[in-house]
Amino acid sequence: MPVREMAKVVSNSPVKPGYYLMELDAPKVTEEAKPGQFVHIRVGRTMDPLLRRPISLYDIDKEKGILSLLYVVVGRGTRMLSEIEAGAELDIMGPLGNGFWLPDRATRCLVVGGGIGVAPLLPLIGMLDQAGLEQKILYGFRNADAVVGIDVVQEKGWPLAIATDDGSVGHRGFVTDLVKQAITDFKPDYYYVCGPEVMIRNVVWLMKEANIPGQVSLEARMGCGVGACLACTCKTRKRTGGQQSVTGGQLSVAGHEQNFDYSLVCTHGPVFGAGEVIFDD
Amino acid sequence: MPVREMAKVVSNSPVKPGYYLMELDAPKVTEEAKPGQFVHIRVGRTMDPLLRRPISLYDIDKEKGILSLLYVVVGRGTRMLSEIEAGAELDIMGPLGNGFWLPDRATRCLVVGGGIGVAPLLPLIGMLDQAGLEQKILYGFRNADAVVGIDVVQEKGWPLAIATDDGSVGHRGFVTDLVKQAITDFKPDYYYVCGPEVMIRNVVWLMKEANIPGQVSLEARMGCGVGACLACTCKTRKRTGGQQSVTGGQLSVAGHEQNFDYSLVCTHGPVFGAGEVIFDD
Amino acid sequence: MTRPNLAVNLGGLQMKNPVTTASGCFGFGPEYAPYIDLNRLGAIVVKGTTLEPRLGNPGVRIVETPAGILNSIGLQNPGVDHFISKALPYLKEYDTPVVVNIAGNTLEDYAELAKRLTAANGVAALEVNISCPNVKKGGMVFGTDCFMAAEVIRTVKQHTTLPVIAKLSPNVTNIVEIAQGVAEAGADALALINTLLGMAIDIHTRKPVLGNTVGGLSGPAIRPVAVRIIWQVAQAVNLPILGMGGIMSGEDAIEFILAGATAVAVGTANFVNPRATMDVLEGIEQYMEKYGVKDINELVGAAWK
Amino acid sequence: MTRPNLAVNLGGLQMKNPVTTASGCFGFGPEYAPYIDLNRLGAIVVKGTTLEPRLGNPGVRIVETPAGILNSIGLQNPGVDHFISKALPYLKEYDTPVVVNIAGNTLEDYAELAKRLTAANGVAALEVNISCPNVKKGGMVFGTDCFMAAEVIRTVKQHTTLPVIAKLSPNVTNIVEIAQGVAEAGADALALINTLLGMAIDIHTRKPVLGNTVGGLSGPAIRPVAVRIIWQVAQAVNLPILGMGGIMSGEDAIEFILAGATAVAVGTANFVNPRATMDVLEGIEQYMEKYGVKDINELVGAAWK
Ligand SMILES: Cc1cc2nc3c(=O)[nH]c(=O)nc-3n(C[C@H](O)[C@H](O)[C@H](O)COP(=O)(O)OP(=O)(O)OC[C@H]3O[C@@H](n4cnc5c(N)ncnc54)[C@H](O)[C@@H]3O)c2cc1C
Ligand SMILES: Cc1cc2nc3c(=O)[nH]c(=O)nc-3n(C[C@H](O)[C@H](O)[C@H](O)COP(=O)(O)OP(=O)(O)OC[C@H]3O[C@@H](n4cnc5c(N)ncnc54)[C@H](O)[C@@H]3O)c2cc1C
Ligand SMILES: Cc1cc2nc3c(=O)[nH]c(=O)nc-3n(C[C@H](O)[C@H](O)[C@H](O)COP(=O)(O)O)c2cc1C
Ligand SMILES: Cc1cc2nc3c(=O)[nH]c(=O)nc-3n(C[C@H](O)[C@H](O)[C@H](O)COP(=O)(O)O)c2cc1C
Ligand code: FES
Ligand code: FES
Repeated sequence: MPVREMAKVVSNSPVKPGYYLMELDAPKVTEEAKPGQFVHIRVGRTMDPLLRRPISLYDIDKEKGILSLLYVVVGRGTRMLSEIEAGAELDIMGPLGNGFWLPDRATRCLVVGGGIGVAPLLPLIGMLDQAGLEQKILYGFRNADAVVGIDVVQEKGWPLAIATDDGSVGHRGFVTDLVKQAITDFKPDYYYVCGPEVMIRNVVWLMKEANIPGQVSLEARMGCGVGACLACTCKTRKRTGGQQSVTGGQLSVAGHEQNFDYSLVCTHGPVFGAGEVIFDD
Repeated sequence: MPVREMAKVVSNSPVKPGYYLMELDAPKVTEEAKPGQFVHIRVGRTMDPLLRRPISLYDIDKEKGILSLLYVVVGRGTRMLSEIEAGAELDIMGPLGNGFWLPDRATRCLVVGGGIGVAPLLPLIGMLDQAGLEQKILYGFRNADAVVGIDVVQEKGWPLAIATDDGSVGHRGFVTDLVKQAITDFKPDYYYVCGPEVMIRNVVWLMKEANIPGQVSLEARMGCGVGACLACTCKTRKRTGGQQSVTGGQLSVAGHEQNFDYSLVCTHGPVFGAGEVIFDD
Repeated sequence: MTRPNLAVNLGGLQMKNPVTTASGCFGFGPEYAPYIDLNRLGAIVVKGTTLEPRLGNPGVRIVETPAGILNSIGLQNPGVDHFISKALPYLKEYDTPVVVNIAGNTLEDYAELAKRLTAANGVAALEVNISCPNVKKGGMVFGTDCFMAAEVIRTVKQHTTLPVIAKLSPNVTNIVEIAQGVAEAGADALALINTLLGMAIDIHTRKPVLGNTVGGLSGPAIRPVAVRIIWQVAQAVNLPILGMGGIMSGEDAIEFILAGATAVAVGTANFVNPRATMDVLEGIEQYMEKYGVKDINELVGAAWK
Repeated sequence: MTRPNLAVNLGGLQMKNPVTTASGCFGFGPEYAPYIDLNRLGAIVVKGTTLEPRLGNPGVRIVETPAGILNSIGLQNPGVDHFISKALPYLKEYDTPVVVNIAGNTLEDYAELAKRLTAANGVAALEVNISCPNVKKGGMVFGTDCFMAAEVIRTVKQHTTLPVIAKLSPNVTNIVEIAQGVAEAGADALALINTLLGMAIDIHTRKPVLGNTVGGLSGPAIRPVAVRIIWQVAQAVNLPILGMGGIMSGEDAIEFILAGATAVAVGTANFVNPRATMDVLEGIEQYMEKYGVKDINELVGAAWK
């Protein structure tokens, strides 16, 4: 069950300009945390900014009860977060969302990330590794300055290839180039993807062409983070028959005439089966 | 001319629980600052809280360009102010208001303060001292825990008497008791008073009885601090004839039928001739 | 000392304390069960419910504004039958009355909703939403027209034995008039206020941020408007009021009660603080203790009484 | 590169840039002269002016609310004659058009104000306040009634040759209707929005905080409401709009312009930041530069055009 916890900020420092790594002493949230889940953070104490900010779990240290977050400053909420000093208390809710799940039958997983979207993939990679699955990791970034979240991957020697738009690191071009190649070379039978929506969409399209199932982790503007406000929707294929029970945290909408549902990124997701999501063009 | 300055916080620490002394490196504001003036402070950076907070000048070090403020935490604005750390930048406007002026002819001044209202009196006392005027200082506080702003006064050996409601320091009772006594003993021919409104009113009444002129420093809820919003009014006797010119910062209201004006605490004050102010009961 | 009385009667709805949830801000209840004990709420007001399931509005549905949020959810909900069969059984487990917020496109919709929910076992009251700014048909159109507002309430009253709370729109010139209209039509209580109509434009895309263009403004930003409306209506109309609009703390709730609210609903605050309802309740208790208030009802409208 | 064009024409009022001051938030000008160069403003709109001097409201006149303020100044001002003889000569020294905000109790008041200010040398336009929530007579009563609003504007137009800007109240059900009414009556431009009606209660004294009980809510809290109103009115009424309500930055101003405002006024922001008008102006310039906008007029209503 998710909780609200006053976490202690253990550290909060830039890993490169604009990108921060924050470590939180949050034993309660950590205890139940799974790869792909997120915390919902109150970055200030006054009425402005009002809403919490969702940030994925970048590392989950169950032994020490420490969570790590990797985030980029894009607006004033993340800026305020970056200004919080070690020793301060941070009001977080979590772990939220469903998280990644292991594939039923697959053995060779492609893990694709773009930009800050690589953050939730680190614990996933660890999970896949532990489950003994083969994996290949493909990350795309704008340029060398935007390359983040690869240290641990490299340390552990997990197989990683990088693409940057300008070629300043790794392959010059999009990560989808690497994906195409991996489909032939690596022959994955499953995949995971997280990153900018357009990248996710392209990867999903390529994998669908290749008939490979997988999971996508989405973002949406959030209010509550717990399924109560119905703000964080994404379009999903209409489920036939069964409804999620109310005690599961939310009701999905069935019985209407459209051929899609609005699912909630905060509780039905952020991770969805790749086949479930409908991407509008 | 008042300015807006990004002042550097030199220090900001409690002098006793709930009471803080803040030193600001603010050369521009300090340059023109006079006793009785105030600065208008932005305590946060977001839209909540929105308004600035007015705080009097407790010490003006023209040589070093350093201003000191003495303040008590009463709400969230002052709480936020108290949490600002040395080294931070603080957005201030000042010096604002008219400040105390020297009496025309008087030679023996009674200086009366109550609670945190003693803050603006310290630079006044210095000014009176320098002008070679006799003075007697009477401060009233709730109890020993609320006694502040006396260190410098004591250091300099200026004649100070204290009253506390519970007698934990000095005279047991109100500062007005000391005022009554001083009227007979010290025989002041002028006075200055700052503190809670009810105290000011009682002091003004006593002095009026004794036919002694003086000045009062008032508080009011402020918006702009510069005479633009007309929020910070107090009732004053209607001025006959001449109006303040518009370039003086504001227009007073004449020609109406009531026998009083609303004057602005921020620019006509905060210091008023005691005879000008009308206290409602 | 005997414990002070917190129980209030909101037009026939008995509440053990004056704190409830604002419709649409608390899901159907279970969403906040990990954070608070739902048994401690004075009542639970659930998300706006319609006859048929509704998908809600497309695109971005929420945007943060200074001390507030704009939402354009558009009444996404699984429909009344699903509510009765799936959500209600869960809620009945709690010792807390369930208030269902209902919205329709037509008078017939409201009539049918009232019928089905009255027949269902476990609904304590109906909150009639004639003020939703986020739907094209019905919604606010009913709420800004005095005659129509009264018609909706009259219709609902004809089809239910439950207490009927009329939830009004603040986006009107004269809310007192509308409150009087629904009072005459038989409303048992008033819910004030729904969201203010607002919008935000993304200066980079140069398009409205919300998928539905306009949305409802809620949160602390609107509190002064809510307090003013409750103050005005409470003095003019002899009906108990469920007050809401930016309540974040017990002190805010006391402000609403002093203005004339018999009970308060916590909405947007839940998103900020999942324990907001409990913090509000405890804050009310602390205030009563501090000032020796023995019965919360003494404070209702005390700022003008 | 040639400098982008910032000049706008607000219904006959020529402004060198779209940034002006909101009435009542900038005194008569000199108050902010220590902080900014008044010559750089597109126009100066001064405090609401009445025929006779007014004392304004008693008691507390301002209270801070979440991301906003409530004020109940009540049109304290020295009267139009004093304005003309004392304030206007000072303002004429600047290379910035002066707009006088006028308020009356009666149609005759408005007529007389228009006459005297038109005769006075140095007034560039009249902003007609039919929306002040802080006075008993006139004020908002005019602004919430479509017929009366139009009457006031018609009267002013009959007595002046200056551009007439009608300043409307947001506290109405249908602002488009009122905007259309004043447009037909001859208004040259619209000013949107005046403050929202709000109030605050002191929970310790259990009395309203403001001496006048209710007050006008301004500041960033109301920005979403202002943007929505401008968006609605701009599309329905063919008059240039002076937009205001919570503008704190150039980005906020751009939002208003995209919604349909030809010029913007900075109000409450001055209290927070005495250089707010200049920051807004510079922010607009930066935005234009970033996106290569050559003429600010291209952005007016660009979110819906
Ligand atoms: C499930 C989830 C996990 C995320 N994990 C990470 C992470 O690990 N690292 C990271 O750097 N970022 C992550 N994000 C994105 C992050 O939440 C936004 O960058 C952040 O909320 C922006 O806030 P701001 O105040 O700085 O920006 P502003 O643009 O000022 O924010 C304004 C509003 O928009 C919302 N918003 C803005 N951008 C986004 C976005 N991309 N997604 C959702 N809401 C947004 C904000 O929450 C806020 O309500 C995640 C988002 C989601 C939904
Ligand atoms: C000219 C002047 C000089 C002052 N000098 C000092 C000083 O030297 N030391 C000191 O401790 N205090 C001083 N004060 C009082 C100080 O400004 C208030 O205590 C402070 O603004 C309270 O802010 P808050 O957010 O903590 O309280 P809150 O009660 O949360 O404030 C809410 C609002 O009320 C206003 N407000 C609250 N109390 C007062 C008050 N007493 N006077 C005016 N506005 C108030 C605030 O500015 C704010 O807008 C002075 C006030 C004035 C007008
Ligand atoms: C996300 C969201 C959804 C809402 N849904 C509904 C609804 O379905 N029915 C309704 O009557 N009011 C709805 N409201 C309005 C709230 O119940 C409440 O009246 C309003 O938000 C003001 O209270 P607050 O400021 O505490 O949120 C909704 C508000 C929000 C923020
Ligand atoms: C202290 C104060 C005084 C005001 N006085 C007037 C006035 O005299 N005439 C008028 O038309 N509007 C007056 N207004 C309204 C403003 O001009 C403006 O419409 C409103 O505050 C919204 O803009 P803002 O949020 O930028 O302040 C006043 C507002 C404030 C805050
Ligand atoms: S954020 Fe509220 S439902 Fe997802
Ligand atoms: S605070 Fe604005 S006039 Fe004094």
